[in-house]
Amino acid sequence: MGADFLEVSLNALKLIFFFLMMVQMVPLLVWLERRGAGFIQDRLGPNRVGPFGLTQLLADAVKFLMKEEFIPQKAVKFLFYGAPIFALIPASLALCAIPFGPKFEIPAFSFWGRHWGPYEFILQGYEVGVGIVFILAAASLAVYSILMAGWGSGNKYSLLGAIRASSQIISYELALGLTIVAVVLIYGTFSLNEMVTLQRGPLSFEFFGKMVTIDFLPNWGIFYQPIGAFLFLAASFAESNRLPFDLPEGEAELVAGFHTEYGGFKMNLFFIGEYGHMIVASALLITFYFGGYELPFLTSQELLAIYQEAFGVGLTSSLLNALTHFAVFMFKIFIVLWIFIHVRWTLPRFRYDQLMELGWKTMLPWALGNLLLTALIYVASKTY
Amino acid sequence: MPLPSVFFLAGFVTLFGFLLLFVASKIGEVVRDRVKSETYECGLPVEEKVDTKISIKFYLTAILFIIFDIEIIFLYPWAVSLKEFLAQGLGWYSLIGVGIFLLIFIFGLWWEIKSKALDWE
Amino acid sequence: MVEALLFWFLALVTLFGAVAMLLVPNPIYAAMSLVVSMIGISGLFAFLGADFIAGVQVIVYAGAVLVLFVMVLMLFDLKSETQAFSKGLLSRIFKVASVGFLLGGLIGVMVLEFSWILPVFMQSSPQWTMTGVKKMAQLLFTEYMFIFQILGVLLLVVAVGAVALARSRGGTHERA
Amino acid sequence: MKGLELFTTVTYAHFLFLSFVLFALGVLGVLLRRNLIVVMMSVELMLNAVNLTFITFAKALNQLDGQIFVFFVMTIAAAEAAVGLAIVVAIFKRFREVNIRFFQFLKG
Repeated sequence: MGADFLEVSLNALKLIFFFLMMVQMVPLLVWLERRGAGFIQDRLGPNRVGPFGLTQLLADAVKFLMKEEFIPQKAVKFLFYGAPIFALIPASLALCAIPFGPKFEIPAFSFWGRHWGPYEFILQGYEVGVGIVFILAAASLAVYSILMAGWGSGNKYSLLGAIRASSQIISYELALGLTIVAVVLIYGTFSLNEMVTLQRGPLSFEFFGKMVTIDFLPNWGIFYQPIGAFLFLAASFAESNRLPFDLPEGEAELVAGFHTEYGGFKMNLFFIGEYGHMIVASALLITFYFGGYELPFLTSQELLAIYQEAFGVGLTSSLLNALTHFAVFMFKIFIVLWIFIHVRWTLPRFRYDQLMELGWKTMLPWALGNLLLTALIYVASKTY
Repeated sequence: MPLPSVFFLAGFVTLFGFLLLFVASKIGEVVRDRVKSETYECGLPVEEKVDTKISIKFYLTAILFIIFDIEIIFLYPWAVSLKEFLAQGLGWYSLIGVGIFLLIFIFGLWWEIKSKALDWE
Repeated sequence: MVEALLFWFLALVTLFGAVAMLLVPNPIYAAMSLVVSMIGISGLFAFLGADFIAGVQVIVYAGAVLVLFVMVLMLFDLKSETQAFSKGLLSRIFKVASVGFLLGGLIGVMVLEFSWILPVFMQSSPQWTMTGVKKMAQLLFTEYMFIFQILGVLLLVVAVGAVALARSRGGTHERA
Repeated sequence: MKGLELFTTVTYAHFLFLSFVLFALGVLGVLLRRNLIVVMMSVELMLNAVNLTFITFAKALNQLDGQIFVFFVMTIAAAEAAVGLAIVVAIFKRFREVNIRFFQFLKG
């Protein structure tokens, strides 16, 4: 985690910061979702508590805390309490492996009669060499919290909802995996940081021995993988159990799916996990297809040079650079999250057989075709 | 892989969730009630069934998922090193090799669709 | 020192999962403890510098195979088992003793062969692992290409066979 | 600190020892448990112990063949789990339980 005490503790604080950021984004998203629903359905949404109803979130949190803690008779206590806690882990582990900004440097300084060497921090929980594989591995653990909740509640609706949810998640994981293979093929790396680096500058690629450069477009993945980007978005809707794929909690059939028996803060933890998956999915979409934290026409090095001209070389400029890119990344994420919300209030829910058919008979073949096409064009254009 | 960081984060998250649940359980007032702690059945009396029948389809889906998942995972090392294969002049060779593998994959998928193993009625 | 701590932590997690799987009567809990063990083993793989394999370990075992186990167990609804362990004190002692004998033999061989007692250091630089994956791919798609193809055929056969088996005539569930 | 060296330095022997213990636990699971699914899980544990040995030797000998073999072993293990569980479900449908007692019905 680091060479000396300061680095270790700063890295630990960074991890905690990213986790708490995810937790804090959830009430904001809930507010956005409710206001958005109001906007889409031509009504007001929460607007009483505080300006624009923003402090509604605080009131909700307090309400969740004050709720009675109860456990149904039939529930298995360990699993019933373990599931909501475990629901937080996959999303937060995955989120911390996504780069939120470029490196920033703290130059060497002396303090307390000790010399503290120069540090280099990256705006990311931890840098994983095989980033995508790590994220896929962390995300594949999400099924367990659902199964634990469904089984631990001792309720047949919960169990049915859990089995539906896990079936759905694993079905769409295939299409997701195949689109990610195509992404990996384009970039030739597993590391998300390298992917972001590769998307810098204007769109330019080697096509049958000629270098093609298009100046008015950024070098983003979406121009290489348009079908893949769409498939990825659709599959991530299903992975995070959002409408139109929220069959696990189809009220008409299953009450509330695997969290039928949950209430109060336990429910809230599930909520955080679910929204966390949404955030991870949008961050991944941005990183794969929309240039990550980079600005479209200004690379992070150029921006750093501009800052260094204004503020001189040192901590200020590199920190400002990192924070600017952090803000850019968050802005991009919020656009994608708005798509999630907009789709939720626009499209109706599928039927379960339609859902599975879409996953296996439409998305999987399309993802396969996309991969084959990508590989063929790639190899052909590089050899001839 | 930065294992210490990963485990630190996992530990912190677990602790965070546990503490929140603990605090919530201390703050909220508790009124015990026999009916309240019954299994939720939309207000109807709880009906005990010997076994809840779950369609065999779910389990078939999981089996097929395992098989296709493995096949997809085999593609990752190839995809990541396609550039190196191209640099060595092995581009078409590796593409054809993987293409045969993918053809077997597609044949399997086609068979599953044709044999109605993936149909939900 | 940190490495040693990490190793012992991972080893304890893995062993805890394995022992719990062996001793817990409820099969669902056994499957969950095996998940813990798998995650521990994947951590050990990462410790040994095989990051990609570690990820695949979690994706395949914890994310796919054991999900299937847990789902099937839920399908059966085996809340508690009447008899989790095999009967007969004498045969049990005999079984444990023979396994102990096997383990003792293995360790004895290892202790006699001193050359493996070399310190191992954790590989954490991302560069090493990326090239590791690429080197592995080089081997896999040249030297082991045939095995790779054969595995594709095997998986096809398994897919067909599993579907056929799942649809075979049975008692409780209707024919699909 | 001389006596504590076993705990403070990690050697390849540690990994091999751990994998032996895991393998032995898997064998014990196969021998002692009666639930077919738990028996299969024990087999998975044994395969994993072997995988750990493979990775250890791959690192010790600085050869990647071991990692590739782990890949293959994982594939075989997944295939085995898929078919094995299909058989277990078939047994469950027939006998309403998944106990190794089932084997007594296999006598001709």
